[in-house]
Amino acid sequence: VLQGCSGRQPSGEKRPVIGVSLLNLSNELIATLDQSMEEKAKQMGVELIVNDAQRSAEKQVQQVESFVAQKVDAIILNPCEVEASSPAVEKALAAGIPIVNVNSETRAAPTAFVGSRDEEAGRIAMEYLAQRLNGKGNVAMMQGFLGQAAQIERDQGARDVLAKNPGMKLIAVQTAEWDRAKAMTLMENWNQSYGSRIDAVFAQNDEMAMGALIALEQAKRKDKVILAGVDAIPDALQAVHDGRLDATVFQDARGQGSAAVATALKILHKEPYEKQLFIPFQLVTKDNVAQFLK
Amino acid sequence: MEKPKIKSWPASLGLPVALAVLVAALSLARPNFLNLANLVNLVRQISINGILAVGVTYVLLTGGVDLSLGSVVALSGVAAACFAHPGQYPAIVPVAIGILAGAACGAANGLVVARGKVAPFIVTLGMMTAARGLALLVSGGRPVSNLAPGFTHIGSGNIAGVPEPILIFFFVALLSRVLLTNMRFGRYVYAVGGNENAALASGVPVRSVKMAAYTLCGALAGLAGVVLASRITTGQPNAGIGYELDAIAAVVIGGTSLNGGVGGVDGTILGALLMGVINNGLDLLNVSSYYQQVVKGLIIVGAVWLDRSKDR
Amino acid sequence: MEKPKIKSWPASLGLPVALAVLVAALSLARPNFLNLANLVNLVRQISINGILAVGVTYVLLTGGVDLSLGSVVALSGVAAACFAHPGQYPAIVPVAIGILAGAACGAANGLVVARGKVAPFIVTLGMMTAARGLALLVSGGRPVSNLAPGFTHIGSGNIAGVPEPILIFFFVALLSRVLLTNMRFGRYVYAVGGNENAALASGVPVRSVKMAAYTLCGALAGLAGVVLASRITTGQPNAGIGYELDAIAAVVIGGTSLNGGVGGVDGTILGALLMGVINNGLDLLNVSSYYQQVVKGLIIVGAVWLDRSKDR
Amino acid sequence: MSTVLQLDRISKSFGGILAVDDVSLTVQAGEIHAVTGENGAGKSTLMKIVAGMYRPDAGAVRFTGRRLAMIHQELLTFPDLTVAENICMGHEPSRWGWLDRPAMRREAAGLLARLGVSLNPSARMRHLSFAERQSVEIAKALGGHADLLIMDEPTSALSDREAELLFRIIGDLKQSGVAVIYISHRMAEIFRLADTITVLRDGRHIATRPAAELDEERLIALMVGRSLEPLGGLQKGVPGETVLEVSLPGIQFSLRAGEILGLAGLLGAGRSEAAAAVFGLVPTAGAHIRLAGRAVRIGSPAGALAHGIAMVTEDRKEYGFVPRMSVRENMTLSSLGRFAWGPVIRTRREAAAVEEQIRRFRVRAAGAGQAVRDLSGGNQQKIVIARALLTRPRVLILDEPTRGIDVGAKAEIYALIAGLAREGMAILLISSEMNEILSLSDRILVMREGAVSAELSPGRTTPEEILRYAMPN
Ligand SMILES: Nc1ncnc2c1ncn2[C@@H]1O[C@H](COP(=O)(O)OP(=O)(O)OP(=O)(O)O)[C@@H](O)[C@H]1O
Ligand SMILES: Nc1ncnc2c1ncn2[C@@H]1O[C@H](COP(=O)(O)OP(=O)(O)OP(=O)(O)O)[C@@H](O)[C@H]1O
Ligand SMILES: [Mg+2]
Ligand SMILES: [Mg+2]
Repeated sequence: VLQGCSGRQPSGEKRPVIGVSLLNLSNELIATLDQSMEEKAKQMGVELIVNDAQRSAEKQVQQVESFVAQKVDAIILNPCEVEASSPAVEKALAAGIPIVNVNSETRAAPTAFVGSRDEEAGRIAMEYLAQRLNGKGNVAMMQGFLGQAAQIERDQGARDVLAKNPGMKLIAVQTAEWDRAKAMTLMENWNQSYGSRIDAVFAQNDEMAMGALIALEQAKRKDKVILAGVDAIPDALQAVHDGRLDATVFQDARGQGSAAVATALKILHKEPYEKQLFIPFQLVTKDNVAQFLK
Repeated sequence: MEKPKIKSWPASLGLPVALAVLVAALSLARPNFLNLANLVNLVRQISINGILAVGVTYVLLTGGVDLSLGSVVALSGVAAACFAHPGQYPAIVPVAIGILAGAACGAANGLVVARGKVAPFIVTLGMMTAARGLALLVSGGRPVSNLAPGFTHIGSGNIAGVPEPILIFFFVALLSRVLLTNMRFGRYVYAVGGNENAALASGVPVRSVKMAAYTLCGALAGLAGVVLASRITTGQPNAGIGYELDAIAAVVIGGTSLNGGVGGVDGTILGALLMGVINNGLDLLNVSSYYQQVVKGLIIVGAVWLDRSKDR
Repeated sequence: MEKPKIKSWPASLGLPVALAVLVAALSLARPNFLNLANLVNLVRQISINGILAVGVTYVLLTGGVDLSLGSVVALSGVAAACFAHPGQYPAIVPVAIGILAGAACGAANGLVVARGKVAPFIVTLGMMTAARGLALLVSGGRPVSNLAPGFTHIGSGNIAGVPEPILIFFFVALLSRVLLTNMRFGRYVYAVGGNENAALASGVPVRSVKMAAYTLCGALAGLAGVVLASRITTGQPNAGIGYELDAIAAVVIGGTSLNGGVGGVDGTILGALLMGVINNGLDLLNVSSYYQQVVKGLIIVGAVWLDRSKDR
Repeated sequence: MSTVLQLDRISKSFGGILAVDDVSLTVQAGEIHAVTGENGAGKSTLMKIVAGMYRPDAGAVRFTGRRLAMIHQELLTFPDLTVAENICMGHEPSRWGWLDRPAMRREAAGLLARLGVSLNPSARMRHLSFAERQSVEIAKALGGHADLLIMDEPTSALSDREAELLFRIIGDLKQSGVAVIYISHRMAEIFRLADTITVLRDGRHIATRPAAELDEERLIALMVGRSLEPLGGLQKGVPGETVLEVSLPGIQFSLRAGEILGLAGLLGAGRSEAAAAVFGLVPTAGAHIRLAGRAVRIGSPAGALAHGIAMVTEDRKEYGFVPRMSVRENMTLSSLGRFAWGPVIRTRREAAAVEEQIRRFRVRAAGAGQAVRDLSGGNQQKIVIARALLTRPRVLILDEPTRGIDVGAKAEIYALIAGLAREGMAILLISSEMNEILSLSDRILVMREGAVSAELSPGRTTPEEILRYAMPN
């Protein structure tokens, strides 16, 4: 369990130590991110200290402070929040430790950034719905945990598209807190109050999309509603493949993870690196789902 | 004056009245609230919280508390799901495993509470963290999906037109009601919660009663985990967060005292119903999420306040 | 024979010993654990939980509970941040507003508990939901950022080399210790929690004492919210989730009974320290996140068990 | 003489039960006013109305003094605070809210010394025996400088020596103009202290007379509304073979079937502790117990009950009953096995047995469904005794069994105890009432400072001799 011992072993060449603070390891996407980083680190001979902030920006700041106190060589930060995680970045930079943000951004500029913009995910999903509805119809949106960066940005991206499509009406917006069971309950209640008036549903992540999907199927209304999620978790990909879910948006967590470790090492070895490496989101539908299913 | 200042709130008429008022208001605002479909919907939605709440009623009656419910739901859901892939075992196997996993967690809680005399708050808080960790370990942090239809049927199927989760909830509630009001064990539960020293001096096997209460509560949390996993067709390691507070709230709204010894399953059912009506109603009214939270908080406190002021 | 079966656990030697053992083990495993830098780090990390825990000590001593802490932290952080933009007001204004917002929530809790005689669990659960909704409403669901350096200095600055959050925590703890042990108000808090009827019969102003305890607790939650907002340089409407359980855990680990009347601030500080050492140590040891949760749960229960078995 | 308290047509009912019915009463400064009546007559309720803890349904309370203090029948203490903190609660010596601890300890020590009780003011209340806590409550009431002192059975657990000191203090208070309302079921005390006696029956005011106009017989007749058979000579059992042998550090005794062994001693002598050890309520090192010649290990009350040992504890509020449970549920709690078919309770059988006990003990309750916490103190005591008897024990330990029980019921309980002995039950009787010990016991053990100091025979001893062996030397 306790991986290795200290990074500063007397014998041999000293291995670089990278401190990693992750948003939340009980999130499937983050778990994938973690896995790819650990694989990459092993391959490159780097020691990783992985801390889980469990969605708390304060904890994340604490963890970076601990990394600074431990004098790690570099830090990879998977920020909880745009603003609230910024002090973590500033503290690392002030201590002269390079910091790479992965997956999402902070207000304070890190040494390098690897990831994507959640707004894009919201935009892609909503554009897909707009296209399927020919720009006309009633849409319901399931929000993530209110106030979290991913929720705010995916919300924004989706609303930008809606603003451009006056024929599309947002008739219901509620949070299901990223949770499948809550999404199912919410969809059941929407089925009751809106009945056949909902033409499309955008769930801000796939967990909620799966919940909504089950509720719609049980109400035998799935054929009348277009449903899209974000993240491309295996369940959702399978559902897209089976023709149950209409679309999801793929976020390349594996690519982000290994790129983050690689970038951090480049910085340490004073090699040239990209200050901002955007790994784009991709729309997944039945047409292209095969390439995402492993 | 022997009456303590914190009221005993026997299941009075206040809560049914508050519930009736709420239902009346909602059905005026939204005629489809009183649809049979929506009512079935509503009861199905509360069935998981209901099962948990009935379970934790035992623990609260003994004067304890169980904060580990939500995590136990996740752990047993994941454990069940691991054995519920198509073509593996008949559905009874994962169901039994889920319930057993929950019962094991509950028994561990009960052991430390009854033998170790550690405050139930701490014990079950520890279990809350530990069981969540175990759920993540067992599942590798990923949802366990691809479950056999025989298993997922539990959460989505009907028997004689009634959704199975509702039947399970009713069955659990009925059984618990009998256990608590007509059985020796029930008496002992009330005695332990009402005055532990007197129960001991009366020859009540206090430790075993506590063990049994926590184990039952855990087993029902396991059952709830199974129903949930089957309903959402996955074992989610991060399912059930905050469920313990919802369940305890339902019990306390229903008039069971956190100090133990007073209350029962009838109130718990009413409490769970009230919470379900609030959630369902606010969704139906499409109250904006932010206001929804404010309103929900106020209604819960208001309903209980009304209820309590009746018997003052 | 008058000795009841549930222990009163006075602040015994068990907890300091458990803490010492843990620290020794950690410093052997990781020499840099005992760095001055890491120790300062550790204490700064616990200061927010520490402030909350000291606050909720008052409430627990009266026999109540406060589940709204986390939401109040968010609400007061957001409220403070709204008045802390650069060039607006001197830093004292947002600080005062944050504390007042917290105190107002606490007073509302206290009012309903003391006057309405509703179970504190329900009242503060309602406030937990309502205050979270208010925080989202006030902030429009977005973090309130762009705060003046004068304000963010509180969370990140030092005075005489000591981080300000630590100083605030020590100040709060010291003041509360004096209030609870040397002042008449403190006696009354213990009296109300120890035997409410007896307190009433002895002429203790029970209602006012409860009001004061909840209001103080709320005000300290407001202060914690201010420190947090300043530390993370934003008012986060979804900050503080679960903080109430951590704070209550620290208090109960420290030997304060959930039934009221027993315990105090000394234990609370030890409890907060223990939790801080566990968190910091497990992170330093790089224990994988899933195991970390399991281990953390076990250590907390184990430490309390040890502590309690000392005085059996 | 000036009037301190005037009660004008007070009534109070609890959900249908009229506890106090149209009672008027006047108390003068410097008067000791005894209020008497059977269990459940409404004495405590009336006093709680005076103290402002209950609001009367009708009538008015006019209290013209400055401060009023009350010693409650069911003690109202703070178990986790110290003796000094308990005594000073509500009137702590302090300056601007800052406590003066040394002054608190001094005040407490002074008051306790006056009562002749040696207790450490810094001891936690939780660790004291019931009688010791009762003395602390008395000290607290005395410390408040009240001009009206209400004492609801203050001596129920005190032995004669402590009671005597209390009476002297009450005398002093009377001299300084304090009015005292005194409630007791001990006749001797009432006639020794009272200037005026008020009798309540079924919540109604029956009479108020100068004490000089009444004697014991007439008072009892007023209380019960009929004349009682004189207690007379109780017919006792014939001791059979030895049932119980107990060996504890400093204490050794045996008990035969049909025998009543009395355990006498002063406050804190360790009688209750010894009984609790036999019953398995406190794990005690060095306890050896033989039942009918066989060594047994008793680890818990459940174990003791399984061996046929039942006990009525001294502290009934803490160990005696579950307050919110009904009369029925409390009575059968120790013997549910007899009223159950497997795990299922046979409600009818249970109800029948309970009804029988209610009749036998003349429990004054709204019904078997009433919560025991709503009963009067004496009636609660009856429930506790009934609960022990329903287990049909071979050995019965009674620790202050008639605490708070009225004269009529007391006589009945004495007859009952004697009857149980005749049927062959072995009984260990702990009592602070000299009379009770002397008239019921076949043998008397006297305890002093945790050890047995003498074994006496009731026929050949005197209260003075018992006291001599009980006094610490
Ligand atoms: N809180 C209550 N709820 C219901 N009934 C009550 C309550 N308090 C007292 N009673 C009833 O009122 C009657 C009078 O009780 P009270 O305690 O005043 O009697 P008492 O004269 O003090 O008797 P004792 O000598 O046994 O102490 C009893 O029948 C009792 O059952
Ligand atoms: N749980 C306890 N912890 C510490 N001391 C105790 C405890 N219980 C009793 N004692 C002490 O033991 C001594 C014996 O008490 P016990 O109650 O047995 O006396 P007793 O002879 O029954 O007299 P009485 O009941 O009249 O006070 C007392 O001094 C008491 O303070
Ligand atoms: Mg009385
Ligand atoms: Mg005694």
